[in-house]
Amino acid sequence: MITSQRSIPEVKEDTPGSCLDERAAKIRTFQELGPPDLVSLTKVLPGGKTPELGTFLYYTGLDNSSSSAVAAHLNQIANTISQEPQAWFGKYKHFKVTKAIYASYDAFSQVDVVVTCHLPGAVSTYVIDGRGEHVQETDRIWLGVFASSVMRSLVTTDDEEEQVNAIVESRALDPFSSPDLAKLFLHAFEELFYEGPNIGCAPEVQTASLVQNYLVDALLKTVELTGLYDEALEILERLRTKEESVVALIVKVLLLKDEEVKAVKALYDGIQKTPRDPELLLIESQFLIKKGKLTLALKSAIDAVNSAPSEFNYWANLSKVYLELGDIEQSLFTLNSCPMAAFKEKYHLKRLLLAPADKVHLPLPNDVTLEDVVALDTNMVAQEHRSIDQALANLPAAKLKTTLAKAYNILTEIVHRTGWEALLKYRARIFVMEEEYRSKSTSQTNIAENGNVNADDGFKQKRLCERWLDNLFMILYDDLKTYTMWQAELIHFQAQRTVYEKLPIEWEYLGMCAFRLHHYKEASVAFQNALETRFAPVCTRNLLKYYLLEAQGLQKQALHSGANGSADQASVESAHQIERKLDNLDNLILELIVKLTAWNHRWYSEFAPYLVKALGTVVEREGLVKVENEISAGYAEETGVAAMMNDYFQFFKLFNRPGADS
Amino acid sequence: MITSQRSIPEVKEDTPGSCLDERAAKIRTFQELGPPDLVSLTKVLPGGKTPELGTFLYYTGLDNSSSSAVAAHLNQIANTISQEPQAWFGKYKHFKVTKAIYASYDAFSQVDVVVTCHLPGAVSTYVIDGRGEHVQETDRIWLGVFASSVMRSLVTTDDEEEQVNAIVESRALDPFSSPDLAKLFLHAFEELFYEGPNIGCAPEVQTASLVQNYLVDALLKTVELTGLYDEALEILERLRTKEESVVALIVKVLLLKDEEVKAVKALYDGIQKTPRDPELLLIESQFLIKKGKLTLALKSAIDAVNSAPSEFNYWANLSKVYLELGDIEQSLFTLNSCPMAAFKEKYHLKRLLLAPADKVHLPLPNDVTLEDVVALDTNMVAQEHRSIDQALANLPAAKLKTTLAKAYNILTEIVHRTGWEALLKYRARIFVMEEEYRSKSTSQTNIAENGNVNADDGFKQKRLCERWLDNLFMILYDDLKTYTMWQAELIHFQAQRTVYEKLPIEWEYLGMCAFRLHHYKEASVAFQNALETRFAPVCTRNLLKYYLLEAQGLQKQALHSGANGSADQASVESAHQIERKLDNLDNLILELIVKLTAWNHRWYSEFAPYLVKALGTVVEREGLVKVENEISAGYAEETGVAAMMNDYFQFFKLFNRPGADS
Amino acid sequence: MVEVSLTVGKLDASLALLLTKDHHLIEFPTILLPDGVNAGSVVTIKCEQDLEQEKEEKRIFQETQDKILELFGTNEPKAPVLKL
Amino acid sequence: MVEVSLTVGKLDASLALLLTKDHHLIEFPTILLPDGVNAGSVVTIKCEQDLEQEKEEKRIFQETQDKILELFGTNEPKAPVLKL
Repeated sequence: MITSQRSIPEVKEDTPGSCLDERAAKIRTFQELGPPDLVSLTKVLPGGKTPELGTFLYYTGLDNSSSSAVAAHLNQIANTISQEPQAWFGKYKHFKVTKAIYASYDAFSQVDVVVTCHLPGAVSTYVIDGRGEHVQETDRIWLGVFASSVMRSLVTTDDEEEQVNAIVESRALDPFSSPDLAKLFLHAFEELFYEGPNIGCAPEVQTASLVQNYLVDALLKTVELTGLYDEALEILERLRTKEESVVALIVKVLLLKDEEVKAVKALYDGIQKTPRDPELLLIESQFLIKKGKLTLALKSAIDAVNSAPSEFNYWANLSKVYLELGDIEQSLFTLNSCPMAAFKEKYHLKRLLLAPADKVHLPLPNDVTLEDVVALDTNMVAQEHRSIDQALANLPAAKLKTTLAKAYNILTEIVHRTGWEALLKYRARIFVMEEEYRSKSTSQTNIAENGNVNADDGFKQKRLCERWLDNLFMILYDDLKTYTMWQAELIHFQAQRTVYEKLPIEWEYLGMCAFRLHHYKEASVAFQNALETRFAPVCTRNLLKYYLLEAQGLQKQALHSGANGSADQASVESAHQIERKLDNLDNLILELIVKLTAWNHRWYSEFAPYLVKALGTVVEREGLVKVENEISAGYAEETGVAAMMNDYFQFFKLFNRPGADS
Repeated sequence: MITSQRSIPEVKEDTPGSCLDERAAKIRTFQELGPPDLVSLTKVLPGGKTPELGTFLYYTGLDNSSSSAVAAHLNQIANTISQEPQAWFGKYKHFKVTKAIYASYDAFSQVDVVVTCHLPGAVSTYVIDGRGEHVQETDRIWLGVFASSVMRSLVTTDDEEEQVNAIVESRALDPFSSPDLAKLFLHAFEELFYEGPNIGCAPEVQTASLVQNYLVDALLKTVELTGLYDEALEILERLRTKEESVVALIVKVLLLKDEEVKAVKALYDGIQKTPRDPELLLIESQFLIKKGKLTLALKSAIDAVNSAPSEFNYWANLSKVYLELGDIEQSLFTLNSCPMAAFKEKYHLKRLLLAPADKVHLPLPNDVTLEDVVALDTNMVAQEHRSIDQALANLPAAKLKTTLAKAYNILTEIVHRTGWEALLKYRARIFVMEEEYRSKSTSQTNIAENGNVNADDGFKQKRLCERWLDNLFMILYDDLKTYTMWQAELIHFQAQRTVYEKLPIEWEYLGMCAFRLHHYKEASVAFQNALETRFAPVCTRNLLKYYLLEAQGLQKQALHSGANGSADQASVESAHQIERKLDNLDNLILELIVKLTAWNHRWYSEFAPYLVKALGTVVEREGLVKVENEISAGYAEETGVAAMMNDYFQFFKLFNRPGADS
Repeated sequence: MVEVSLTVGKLDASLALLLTKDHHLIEFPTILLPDGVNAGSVVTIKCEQDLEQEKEEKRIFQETQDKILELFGTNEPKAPVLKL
Repeated sequence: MVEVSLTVGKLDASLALLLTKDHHLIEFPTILLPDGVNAGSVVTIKCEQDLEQEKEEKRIFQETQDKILELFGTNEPKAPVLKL
């Protein structure tokens, strides 16, 4: 979208430019990828009576590949504000922006790159380190700050968590506004490859390695979004000549590219060279699960765990394979063995400076007017929230993070297959609970230390249930209770032919609860119920997830019936049916993507990888032309939706993605 | 001392009596022994114009063995305040106390016992539990609340920590104002024995047991203070018939009673019955160390560790034995194996309610006027504090607690014998540091997981130095640097014949640093230097510790030369010399005790077990009559010192302690 | 081969604490202790590299990898006729 | 006697992580592993109760206790003349 005054949030400063001093003072405390980029503006009211005004805002995805690229954007912002009176805390003010400064953190060299634009006037750049000292500006630093910026943009804009609005005074732009920028990032990856482990890694990874870190995560996401498979593979093959473990990344890219045979060959080759590379064994295991070769998948899963027994991911995978095999006991045992990363947090963007409510300027963009999305009143939502049962609002499972969330997901898959009663029996049979353990051991202390007692065998065979897993059982109980009561009430109301009414926020919590318990259909009903009353971002996002899963399933079915080869009447019929269903789903998906994009746009965010991916699947199935037509037909021009969606369509065209390749 | 208006601190309430509501609301959050006792007063100004005024203060050691005992004290307080105008925030007010309420926590039943006195009027009692509900008053609860109160008094008034003034709005009375009360506590011990482990234990004990908990700690302290050995032994023998582990307590009491032969027999007997009782083995080991039988002590120490390998105390003792044996490597190894209680805190008295500075009435008692003690200006001390080198004021070793403090003490003993350079060499030889470990293991990951590398043997023999021990090495370095620089400066000044001047607070920190490093003589010089300028409680307390150690040493020497049996001129001479030295020391000790007692008295505290014990050693050596005479001769009557010390003298007489037994 | 004598210090639900003569503390799964062992017992642990088993496992490992390659790493879907 | 086969999962400064066939994870002091063992090696651990050693240790224990009693638990200080 075109940058307008209404797409620029700002925070007023007490002292103009103090945000930069505060930022500089904190450089040494920056962790992992550091804070989002900062733009500081100095505004004056012509006439010269009033003093200068300082404001700032944050950025992700701004093209900072060179000082001129940065200067261009700063100029654009300055012009946008200067060109007409700005609605400013209830009045219109005709500001002139006299200075715009941009600061961005290079996590590799641990320095800030600062670009200053005087308006009118010169552009200057300096680099500052954690001790506040100026450092020589180098190509390496420019590459590092560019890569850091792309990583911040890609690593944090995930669909897994409630990230939108985390920092409202912030703009999120598309970091790959041209293929050259995506290719530049691939180049940066190659150059900075050996420094990747220093920047940090996902919290479930205990020790960052050359193939497990945020730089690698950003590379894979880039490749997935842009489809620059061959460019990436060329670089990875070069790196592999020096570092064999890179083969894991090659395999991952080949799988993204859907080159299964090549991927399996590379996997084989890599494992021949490094039989105990746990990452290769994990990929192999996951591939085999997908192919339904569970016994083989188990072998690889065990080998992965045996090769890196202190990493969470390999244990979690082993637990899943056992579950797929129907071996609940071993699944629980191995789940219990998962090493937890109790204290690590996922990297996320943090506010660097205070933003008191009365100093924040949050304009409402008016170029996209999707009624129900824009009308969502956060005060009303907050009030709704306060009015409901707090037990529902505070289900502990919703707050689980990182390894605990992943372990919980496995546990819910287990209970989904066994049911609660059976799960409790399994638990009692194989685990000693912490309590039991303690009471047993205290009561035995005196006797046992006399050497008179032999631990009875039943007790001995059991394992101690880790405290966190014990806790997950309790959390699971809360979720199940909520879900079961809801379903029971529903049946009761249906029997009585009464309408089962809930507030949207209640449907949201019930839906999330059902989603966690893998009752996707029921979850989707709850989300739809909520959305009938008002827009709700969480419901929309999760309903989108559900539709995407459904579409995936249908596509598999279609492939199957197509691959069947037989063209008899029944299968043609069914193929036709599937196609109709998919068409219908794609329309629903498109509608949700439009709403979420409009919501993000309202909060100054123009880039969300998960929406690009979701839209990509529709474009691939339906073709870009058809999708474009549907959007223009479905939304009147004055809503601005077509213009808004055009940014994404451009992305597909620029990168020649399937469905857009003409 | 007689209770006077000036010995009662008070805190004004906004709403009279609200302190009791707040306390009741918090009962369920009370931990271990709970908060100190609370007394709430309602005061009115006759004339009836002004509204009622509510105040409160805390207590320890108040006789709460019955509601009438409590009522007697409440009456006394009320009368003291009512009988003459009270100096009250700058004015004199002739209050009448119309109501006095006392609340005390029974940690055994987890209830509060509340006694209300209307003045004039009736006394009533109720018992309230954590849910705010009234509970039937029983003998068991009265016994429990009495025992809890005695325990709070004994467990917290230790000489190890800066306890005085922790809660200034608090009075500390002698819990054993009559032998009957001490005997009642022994009775309570027997009745409540099996509940001891529920009340908590010292933080260095991982699992509370029947012989390791605060109730047992309080029993042993009671016996040590009162000399009620035989009464305690009778009870313990009865308990032993049901619970063999009690023999450890019997041995401890016998050793307190100086019945070594009986103690060793009981020890032997107990170990025959329970060869793996770690507590018995520890006592045995410590006894053998004292007797210089180090090889035997090592055997018992190892057996103790092997019997309870997850308890700190046994490992710490083993480390000490190795040190005594000169085996530094094993001493460090076993120190490194000590399980740390990182999160447990020692029980201490906590404020239950806010006490804003402008609502606190802290009168200055004027019945004891020891000039320099009373004159100590806390503002001046605070200013002194701010003016000095903050590195000295914040030496991290001073802040170590519980197991870390104890481990540090062993480490300082080690360095005291080896010196820093040699210690570093030992460390490098036997430990892999965390850093080294990590860098080794990351660099090896890829190779090792290929299975190509064999860990080199040197590396393999070493053990990983625990992070906390690594940290203690750094803390030790800070202490040693401080100490060494001080001593070097001192020599430099002496060479230049200049006076080495420091502020009292600096001497205090230097003294504490030297004390931690076992340079007692140097520490004592620093403390004396500080005390030449002004009174300083910490210096006085630690100087007292030093003198007591000195006296102990001299007494041992005297015993030795006496036991020699030969009456030749030289040894008579030396015995005479020792006696003169001891006499001199006793005078110094007495002087310090007087000062500390006066300081405590100024802060409304009339009971400190460590002062009773210290004074007891002097009384035993010199006889009570002589000590009493020295006090009356040394301090003019109008100072009130004789009256103040008389409380302690009465204690010795009441309990017929050695030196007071006529 | 390494052979070491250990004292059982503590014996709990799933873990035993064993101590060597020179005070190495080893957490050991109770399940791997022989029956009849109590706190205070002395056990001997012999640890030996099993080269035979290593070879066998390597063989199975290689076999599995080959099978996976055969199943999914050949360009043509495996046609049964080719097997003759 | 218990005999179990374990795979060496990870081998660090002082600790090795060993895994049983049924995924018991055992922290084992590296020092107790035979030379030449690496990550990926298979080892056999045999665990046996040593009743002989237990008896011997009990004997020494008893002897020590008796000696301590003799030294400090008799009323009369031990006079050497009595030893004849």
